[in-house]
Amino acid sequence: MIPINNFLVLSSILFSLGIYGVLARRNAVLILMSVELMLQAVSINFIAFAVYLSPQAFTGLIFAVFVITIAAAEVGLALAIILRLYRNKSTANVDEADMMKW
Amino acid sequence: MVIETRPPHESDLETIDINVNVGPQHPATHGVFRMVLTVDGELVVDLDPVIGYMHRGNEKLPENCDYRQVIGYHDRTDYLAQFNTEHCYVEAVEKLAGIKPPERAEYIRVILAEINRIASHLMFFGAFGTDIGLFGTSFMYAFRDRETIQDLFEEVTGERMMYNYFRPGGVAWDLPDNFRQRCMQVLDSVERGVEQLDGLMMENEVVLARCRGLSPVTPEDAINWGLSGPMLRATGLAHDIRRAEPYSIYDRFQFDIPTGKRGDVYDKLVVRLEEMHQSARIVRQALETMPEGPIMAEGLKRVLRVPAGEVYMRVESPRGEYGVYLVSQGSDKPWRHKVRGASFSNLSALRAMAVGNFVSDVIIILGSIDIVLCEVDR
Amino acid sequence: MTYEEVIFYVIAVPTVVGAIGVVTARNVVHSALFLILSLLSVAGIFILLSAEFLAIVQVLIYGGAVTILVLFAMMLTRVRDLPAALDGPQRPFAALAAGAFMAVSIFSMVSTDWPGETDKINVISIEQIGNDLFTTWAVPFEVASLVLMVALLGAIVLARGEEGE
Amino acid sequence: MSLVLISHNPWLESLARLAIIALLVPVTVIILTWVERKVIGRLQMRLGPMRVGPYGTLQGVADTIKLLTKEDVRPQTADRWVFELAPFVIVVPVFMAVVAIPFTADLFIKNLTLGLFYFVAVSGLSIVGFVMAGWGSDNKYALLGGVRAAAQLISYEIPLVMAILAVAMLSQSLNLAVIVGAQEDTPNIAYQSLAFIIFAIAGLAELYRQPFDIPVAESEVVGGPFVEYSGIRWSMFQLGEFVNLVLISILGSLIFLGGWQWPWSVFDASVPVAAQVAMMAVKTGTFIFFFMWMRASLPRLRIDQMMSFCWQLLLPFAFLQIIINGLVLVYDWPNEILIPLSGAAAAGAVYLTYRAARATGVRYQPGYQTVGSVL
Repeated sequence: MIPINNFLVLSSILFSLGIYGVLARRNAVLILMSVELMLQAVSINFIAFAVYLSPQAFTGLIFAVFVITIAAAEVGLALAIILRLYRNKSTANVDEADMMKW
Repeated sequence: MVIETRPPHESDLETIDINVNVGPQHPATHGVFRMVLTVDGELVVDLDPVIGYMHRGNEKLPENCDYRQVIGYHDRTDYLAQFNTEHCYVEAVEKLAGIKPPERAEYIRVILAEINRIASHLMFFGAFGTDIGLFGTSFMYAFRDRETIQDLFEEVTGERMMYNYFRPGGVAWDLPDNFRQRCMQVLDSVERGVEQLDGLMMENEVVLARCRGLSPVTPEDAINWGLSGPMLRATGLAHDIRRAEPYSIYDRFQFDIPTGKRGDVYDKLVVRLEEMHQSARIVRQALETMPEGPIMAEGLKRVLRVPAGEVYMRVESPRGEYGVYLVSQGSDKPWRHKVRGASFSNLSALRAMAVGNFVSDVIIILGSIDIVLCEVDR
Repeated sequence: MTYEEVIFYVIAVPTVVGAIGVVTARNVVHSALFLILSLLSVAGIFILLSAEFLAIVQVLIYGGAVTILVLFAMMLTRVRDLPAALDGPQRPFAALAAGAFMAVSIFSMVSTDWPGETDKINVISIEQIGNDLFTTWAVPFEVASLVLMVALLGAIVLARGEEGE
Repeated sequence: MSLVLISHNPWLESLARLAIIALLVPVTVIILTWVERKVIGRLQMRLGPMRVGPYGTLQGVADTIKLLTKEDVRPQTADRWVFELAPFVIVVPVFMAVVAIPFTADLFIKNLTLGLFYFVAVSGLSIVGFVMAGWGSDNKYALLGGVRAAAQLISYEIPLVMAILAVAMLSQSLNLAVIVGAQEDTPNIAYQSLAFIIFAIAGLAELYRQPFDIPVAESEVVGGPFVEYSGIRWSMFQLGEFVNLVLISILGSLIFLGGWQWPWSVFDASVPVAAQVAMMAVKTGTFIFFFMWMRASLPRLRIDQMMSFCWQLLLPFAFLQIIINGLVLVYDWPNEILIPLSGAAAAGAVYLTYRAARATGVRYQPGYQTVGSVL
């Protein structure tokens, strides 16, 4: 039997890698990919808790469904924003998108 | 329903236009034509035609040849309409030398040239079907009939491609005995095949959707670009050298000049299809009235010396106006020998017709010009 | 180690390798391809958790979405971009932050005694999920679909640009 | 002929079933390449292959040997791993999809509860392979083809899934065996003619065959994503294409034509497995022949026509079918009412397509102006 900790550790590794990506990367598309990784980690956690801890309520599974839905919406919207950024600044580099910084 | 696209704006997405080399080794360029497309996604924003990969000196070499040797070069200039090009050259020489070919030879030339026009248009339909993505079906349909025509030509000339049959002053030898019957037979089967091709191509919904309204050409543009042949007639101008400036014995036959309305790719197909029927009509009339008699003008010398002078002779080849310009200085060789290739002039309009269309449309616009690369590069 | 655990590691290794690839690859397209590896392995993890439905959804949604990501990556970056441009100067701090988070979270997860923890995976059938989704969670479900639609409309409006621009 | 005979060890059994796929699939593909060349040859008034073996039957074997022994060339500037892995990314999902397909009532590899859903999800993965091949080859034709493939396959997956979903609604199951079982009296094609038409067209597009062979257009992008591949890697693309052809055909005959059930079940007699297999073969063969026939008789659409056809015609009609099904299910109307409703909608869709293709008028001037659409 697989202990629940295996899944939890895997998910925290994924989440940390996602954090690293979001912080270290400068390209907006890459940041988006890192956010996807973090969402995956969250999904794993939700499902693991649902099947191990509360088999009667299994709210985690439902939540994972919503996470995937929101992730799809997020990818579409974020890509549109990146496209917009690219049109205005001709770059996908978030460090250069600083027009609201002053 | 129409999807609007608009001219690119400064604030638009700055995608990088990429250059795509189509040809000289490409399935859709009908030989070794090369075009450098600048594409923005799928849209062609610029087109740079590159020709010359097939240049063999087909205009210069004949200047070192005897007048009768030149005929073979004309076979090779437009290798799909050999009789039409030979016809042009021998008429030019006859005009310059003042030779009057016998009646029967004129009939033989007209019959063979018109059947050759059918064969050439069949080849066009085959290749066009492949360009538009028909996976060879139109090719097989067209080639079935083209084969029967080539069999007929082989019986007459002993060759399947480089006929070398017309001569200044007549034709090389007489037709085989049962030619009239064989020819009728071939015409019947070919016209049946053309009907099938009509059904396969012209009423096909995808062909309609692709070709109708694609890259229309106005008559003014067509004249300015120097288009000729079906390309010109598709725009609505009924200009046919057989009618406008009758050569040989074309003034004796009844035939119509098919024209299009909008000058788009579909009209070009329609014009070519109808021209095949008209050619068959001319051949039938000629077969009816073909006289017996000699096939070579009397009193020609072994070495043909043409008096000094110049001549420009043009004929209606399947691709348009095929012209030969000859300057003679009285020797047995042409001093200057220049060819006006219809494909070359038609091809020069490619950029104007193609820019602003999709990549796949540019391919079929190129296909609709019906180029023969040997005639373009010469 | 039971053979289920072996399968877990067989799937977990590509997940982590893919994730590392995503955040370290020198090429945006490679990054996106690594993301596919990672996401598909996560689908495998879902199957191990006996959530087949979610695994299939994962493959279906991300199979398409990631392809679009790859396409965008191709469009928005010059093919031979300078590698340095992909990472910022804050890399060491990012590594530090991520490492710290990982240490804390792993430590807390391992040390916590989860209440109600069972030893085996409870299989939840798709009928149960469907019933629950459309009864207990009907309102969030509708809201989620509304969010999805609004987001897609917004994406279209954003990507198209203003009229006459 | 249940495969359980082998052993009750689940590992051995799975291995045996996988081995059967691994053997059966390439053999089917080899036969199909010969069949396709023969069928298209006959449609084009040719004989097709005649040299290798009687009536050219061994042509596929000869081709295979040639492809396997051919040099595997990789362009120097290609992205090595992406280029070399792309064929696998195309082939593996296709083989994974085979797992979910039942061939007769007892002959299957795994009877998945979510079989239909699984099939759709897994077969959508091969898009990634196309994009990888197109991008990794470092060739502009390949890049154009890869981008075209992505756009086309993603777009047509939606009407395809919608059509499949309509059937699933009617059968109240995603299990392929249950769906087939529900078609004892009448196959779904009668109730869902609109969905069937959409399925056939979208399937044609998913297989990128004429008139939707835009990603691999020979005369435009010279084979698209495959242009730089040779030898065994190229044959893997080919393998993927043909297995996909078989899969879509089998899926179509399962969910629309009644699979192994209809018309045997009408006579209410127990049917031997051989007859079931024969029934499936006939139905699948009909689909395959339809796809080949289209290939020989229709030219290629332009990319924007293909797109607007999908989004403006197929997708709304797919939704219409789902709405019709929903009404019938919610109000508990008899299923027979679906026959005229769906039929009328199908006739409407066909009429709209016909009219759109024949719409005349200048849509299109040289220069950067309007772009025509099929509608």
